[in-house]
Amino acid sequence: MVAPFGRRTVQITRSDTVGAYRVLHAADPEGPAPVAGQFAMLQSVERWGGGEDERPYLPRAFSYARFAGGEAQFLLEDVGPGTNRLDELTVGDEMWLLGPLGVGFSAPADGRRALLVGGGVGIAPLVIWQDTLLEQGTQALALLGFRDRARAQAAELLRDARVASDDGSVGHHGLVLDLLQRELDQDAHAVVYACGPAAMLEAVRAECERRKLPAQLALESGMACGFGACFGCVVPSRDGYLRVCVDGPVIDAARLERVDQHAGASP
Amino acid sequence: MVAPFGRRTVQITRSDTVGAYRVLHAADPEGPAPVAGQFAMLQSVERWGGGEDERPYLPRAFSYARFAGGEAQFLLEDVGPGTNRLDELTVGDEMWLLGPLGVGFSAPADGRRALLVGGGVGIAPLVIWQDTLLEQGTQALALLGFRDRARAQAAELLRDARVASDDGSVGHHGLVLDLLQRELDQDAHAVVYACGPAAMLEAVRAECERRKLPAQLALESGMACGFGACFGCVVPSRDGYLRVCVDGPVIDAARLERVDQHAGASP
Amino acid sequence: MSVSFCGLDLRHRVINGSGTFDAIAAQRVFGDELYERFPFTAFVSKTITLAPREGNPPPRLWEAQAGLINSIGLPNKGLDRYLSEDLPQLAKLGVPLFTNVMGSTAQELSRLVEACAQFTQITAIELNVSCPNVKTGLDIGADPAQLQKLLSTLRPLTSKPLIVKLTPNASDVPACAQAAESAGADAVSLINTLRASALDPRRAPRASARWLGGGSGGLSGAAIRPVALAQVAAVTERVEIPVIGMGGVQTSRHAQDLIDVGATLVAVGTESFRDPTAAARIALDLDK
Amino acid sequence: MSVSFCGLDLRHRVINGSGTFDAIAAQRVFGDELYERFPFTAFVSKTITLAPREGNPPPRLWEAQAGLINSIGLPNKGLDRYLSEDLPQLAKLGVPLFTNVMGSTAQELSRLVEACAQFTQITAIELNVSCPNVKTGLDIGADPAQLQKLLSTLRPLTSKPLIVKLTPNASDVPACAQAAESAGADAVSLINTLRASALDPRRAPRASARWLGGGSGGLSGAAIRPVALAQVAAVTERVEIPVIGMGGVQTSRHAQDLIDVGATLVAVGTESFRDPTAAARIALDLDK
Ligand SMILES: Cc1cc2nc3c(=O)[nH]c(=O)nc-3n(C[C@H](O)[C@H](O)[C@H](O)COP(=O)(O)OP(=O)(O)OC[C@H]3O[C@@H](n4cnc5c(N)ncnc54)[C@H](O)[C@@H]3O)c2cc1C
Ligand SMILES: Cc1cc2nc3c(=O)[nH]c(=O)nc-3n(C[C@H](O)[C@H](O)[C@H](O)COP(=O)(O)OP(=O)(O)OC[C@H]3O[C@@H](n4cnc5c(N)ncnc54)[C@H](O)[C@@H]3O)c2cc1C
Ligand SMILES: Cc1cc2nc3c(=O)[nH]c(=O)nc-3n(C[C@H](O)[C@H](O)[C@H](O)COP(=O)(O)O)c2cc1C
Ligand SMILES: Cc1cc2nc3c(=O)[nH]c(=O)nc-3n(C[C@H](O)[C@H](O)[C@H](O)COP(=O)(O)O)c2cc1C
Ligand code: FES
Ligand code: FES
Repeated sequence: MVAPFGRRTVQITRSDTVGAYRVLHAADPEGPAPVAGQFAMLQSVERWGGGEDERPYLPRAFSYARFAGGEAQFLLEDVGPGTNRLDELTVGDEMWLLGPLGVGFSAPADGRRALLVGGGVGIAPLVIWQDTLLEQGTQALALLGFRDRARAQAAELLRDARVASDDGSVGHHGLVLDLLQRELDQDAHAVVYACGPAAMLEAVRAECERRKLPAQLALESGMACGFGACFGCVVPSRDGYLRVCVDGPVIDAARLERVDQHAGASP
Repeated sequence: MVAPFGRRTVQITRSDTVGAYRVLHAADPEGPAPVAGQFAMLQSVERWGGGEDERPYLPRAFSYARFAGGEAQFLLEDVGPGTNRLDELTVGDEMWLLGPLGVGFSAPADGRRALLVGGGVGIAPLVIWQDTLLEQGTQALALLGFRDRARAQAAELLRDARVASDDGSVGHHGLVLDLLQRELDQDAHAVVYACGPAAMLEAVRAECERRKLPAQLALESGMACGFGACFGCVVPSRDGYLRVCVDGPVIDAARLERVDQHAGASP
Repeated sequence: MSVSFCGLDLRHRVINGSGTFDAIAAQRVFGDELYERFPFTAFVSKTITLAPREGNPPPRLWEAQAGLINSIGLPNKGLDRYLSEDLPQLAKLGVPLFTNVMGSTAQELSRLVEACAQFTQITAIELNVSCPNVKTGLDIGADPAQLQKLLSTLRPLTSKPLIVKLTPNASDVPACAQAAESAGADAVSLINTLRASALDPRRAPRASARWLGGGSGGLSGAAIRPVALAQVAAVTERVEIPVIGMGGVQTSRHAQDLIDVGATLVAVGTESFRDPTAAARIALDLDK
Repeated sequence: MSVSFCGLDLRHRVINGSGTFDAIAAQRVFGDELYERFPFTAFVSKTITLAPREGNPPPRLWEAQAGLINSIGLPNKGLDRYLSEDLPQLAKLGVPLFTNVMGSTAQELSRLVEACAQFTQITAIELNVSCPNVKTGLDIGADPAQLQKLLSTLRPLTSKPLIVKLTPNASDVPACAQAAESAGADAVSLINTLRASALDPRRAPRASARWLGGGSGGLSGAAIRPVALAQVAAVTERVEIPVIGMGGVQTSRHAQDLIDVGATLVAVGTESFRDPTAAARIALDLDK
């Protein structure tokens, strides 16, 4: 999906707390609908900066978690000055949005089912991806891992998700990788889609490599521009550095030797 | 009056619109009462910076306009990012305050009456000075000049003020200097206290020099620190540069050859 | 209001800073709207080197207070693939192309200049001399005498305008500009990024792990604007050739400041990351 | 946690940057509470010159994005009155005193150092070499060879610790630090302000009236912090003598960054303007 050239002003229409996260709704009537896995660069129109250390200065990248009726939804976790500022926006406040950007997910071929593996706030692109797949009549089972109960509440954004938690407070006590292995042991005819912390992505990548299964990983990386201008967001791949913003964020796992420690969501 | 060492947190208890200006009240129970003419360095605790150009970065100087019952009052005009931010503070918001700082006014000697000449937001220190003088039983006639009616509304902060306005919308159509001359023509046994734009201060200085009358001018100057640390706030005087923050802001007119163009309030 | 620069007639005064806009990637992202609303009056390429370069390992970015530190490391396809793959695409932009080149020896630079001289699509050549000299570790452009010698070698190799992008990490930037002028440079551009560092925020206590994959980086954006204004003003006082001013330009006011101290063109870098059409906004506001 | 610096035992690591705290004026403003809660573990004087200096005409200040440009111009009473009037008062602070001196020739500096050497109240001498050389216009400290020569002249004149405050406006700051070390400096301090300018916001359109009375000024504060970290890190890699790091320090995190790259002491400058007790806050937080 091609993006309009230039950031546009969008207005917050809703802001919901979902456990430890926030779901921000923004009216974007002119915005082209994104492909699942694409992202937008966001910044508030007012007071972007001025917190401790005067940051944020640059816009921040967020996956589309949903897009319907000219309204975009973003799932975010307050981890620093940028997400903190977006977190406090209320209805009527304005953001600048540049997007949709990057390469999204592509659907499973040859009747395979989709396994959606998410960790933490990295579940965001899986929400819209599950919507899309189910609409297309493709099976799309979500396996989600969280640190704790407050974060795990976001599992409600997906349908019939199986949950693992680090502290055992919800679902499986352990890693989401355990859930994935269990699933694959039963039926390996699947494509894996994953988004989450770097360590999780690397575990998923290694598991799929071992089982010779196709996997698409939605990576993250510190970004300055989001449209290929700065060459700042690179991750190493088998064919050299890739720009996550234009060559990704969704990258075929086969292109990576391993997932770079800087290439995942905050855990 | 000596200031406590260190900026302290004060809470906004009231914020009133007075014509084109704002009167900000802040609870400062520990703050020593200022001498009229002293000032404080103010900055909001939250979001000091982050506007266009990320300014303000440094605190800003404001004259005490009143101080009573552990509550300080400041009169301010929104002329830039710092005053803009203070202008939007509401009840319960917090400021950092350093003060009271600088040298204030001293009372007329030998039974002279006081003529308080103010221009624009420069009337601020004259408010508390008139209070003080009247309490002491000294006559203190206020002659105030403003650009327009909206600004002239602030004359209500003083008792029985005579007003001049640039646009003729209130009071005398012309300069406050005309009012001063008229007063001095009738009774020249006075001390003049003035605060306002540089051009007004210079006219007052020249007039008093011509008439050999004592005058005390409350100067302004761009300040970084307010306590003598940066040497940034200097104005030329007959004995070299003076630091407005520690040698002033109130300076005996006789010490100045002329009022520097940078040494007054915004007109 | 058209502007004359090195014999070119430009529609306005705003170009991009080298390495801060990839027109080819942007066309993939924004489609043909990029051409229709191309924000720059001339397009400056990323720095091109003889051999391809991978660039520095990540992380490459660090957000500073009102600024950005980058340690990109000049990744590029190398001269040959730039000329064969990129140049034909860049020619479609419909604005003059300035090709920015860097070499660590006079020989390398000579080959780069000679090659660029052959291509009519290239309007001007910008020399990035903010490259460390292998022997001294200093930027090759930091010593006026060396710079003059280098330029004397390169000048005869092309009749295209030669723009020297000065390094700001020098004791005497105006002297470097004068050296470039005296050896035949047609213009100078400044400022490049200021040497800067950051530490890993998640490092162990009392450890000093550098954050940037390249060890250190360069500071750009709002934070460096007052330094840029001072260096541009100092340079325009000392040279007659046109000056391209840049460093932290975010609004037409900032651009006007550079113009008022004598810059002919203004380049926008980091601000394009915050607002991809910033240069167009600035050019429009400048005309008002 | 006490810290050893040039043979001194200091209570913590935070001092002031020269010219950013006037302890005598502060005592008038804050009374004896200043002594009771003195925030710095050693006090550095403003730069003192042989003859009194008025400083630059106003305006002297300009607020930049996350920074301050000053064009103060080193006003001071001159050596004699500093020694006779100020020193006795500064001695009451109860912390070691570092006297910062500047001269534009070796002779001037020699006289300053010799004079300071006589006073037991002065613990150490800091040389401000960010002063333009009358001949070249460059800072006298920007050329390693010149700096080494200068230090060789000054070193024999005193047994007190000599701290060289390096200029950041140099092509090769680490080489300057090494030159100072090799000629017997006991420590180096950095960074001083970066050369910067601003224009009068109320100037006529298309005019270039400089805002600062001194023509141009120096940038300090948050904006320069990443540059300071890079320069301090580069210098500590190349010298063995202790380093005083400064530039944009506002929190203990910023101070810790400088310490982690090798600084022994940290100086706070501009942040004291925003918060006069900032240094105490930072020292306390560092200990946590
Ligand atoms: C394609 C993509 C999609 C994304 N989708 C989402 C999403 O849907 N939801 C979501 O919540 N997040 C998402 N992210 C992550 C999000 O962009 C980051 O969490 C956000 O940028 C953090 O900004 P911040 O200012 O809040 O935190 P920052 O302060 O920027 O901190 C974030 C991380 O950067 C490091 N850091 C700290 N200081 C600095 C500094 N000065 N400079 C650089 N790095 C620093 C920290 O260690 C921390 O790990 C996505 C990222 C990408 C690239
Ligand atoms: C002792 C004293 C007492 C004062 N009392 C009062 C008072 O009671 N009430 C009141 O309203 N004001 C008072 N002032 C003035 C007040 O401090 C200034 O209006 C305030 O600092 C303006 O800050 P700002 O950020 O709103 O505006 P700024 O943007 O700082 O603009 C203020 C002025 O500075 C110039 N300027 C613009 N940009 C810059 C820049 N980047 N750097 C530096 N200067 C710039 C402008 O031309 C403008 O004239 C007093 C000042 C002093 C020194
Ligand atoms: C991410 C990034 C990459 C850059 N790459 C180059 C480059 O390849 N060649 C070059 O000469 N300058 C390069 N620069 C410097 C810019 O062209 C410009 O001189 C500098 O960023 C200052 O302008 P700004 O503050 O507007 O960004 C780069 C700057 C950034 C931020
Ligand atoms: C207003 C002001 C005055 C200064 N005066 C001096 C001085 O007299 N001598 C000196 O060596 N450095 C002087 N400096 C530089 C500081 O000591 C310090 O090196 C610089 O400001 C960087 O630190 P900071 O960012 O914490 O302010 C001055 C800085 C400022 C802001
Ligand atoms: S974020 Fe700038 S190139 Fe990817
Ligand atoms: S404001 Fe700093 S000395 Fe007066």
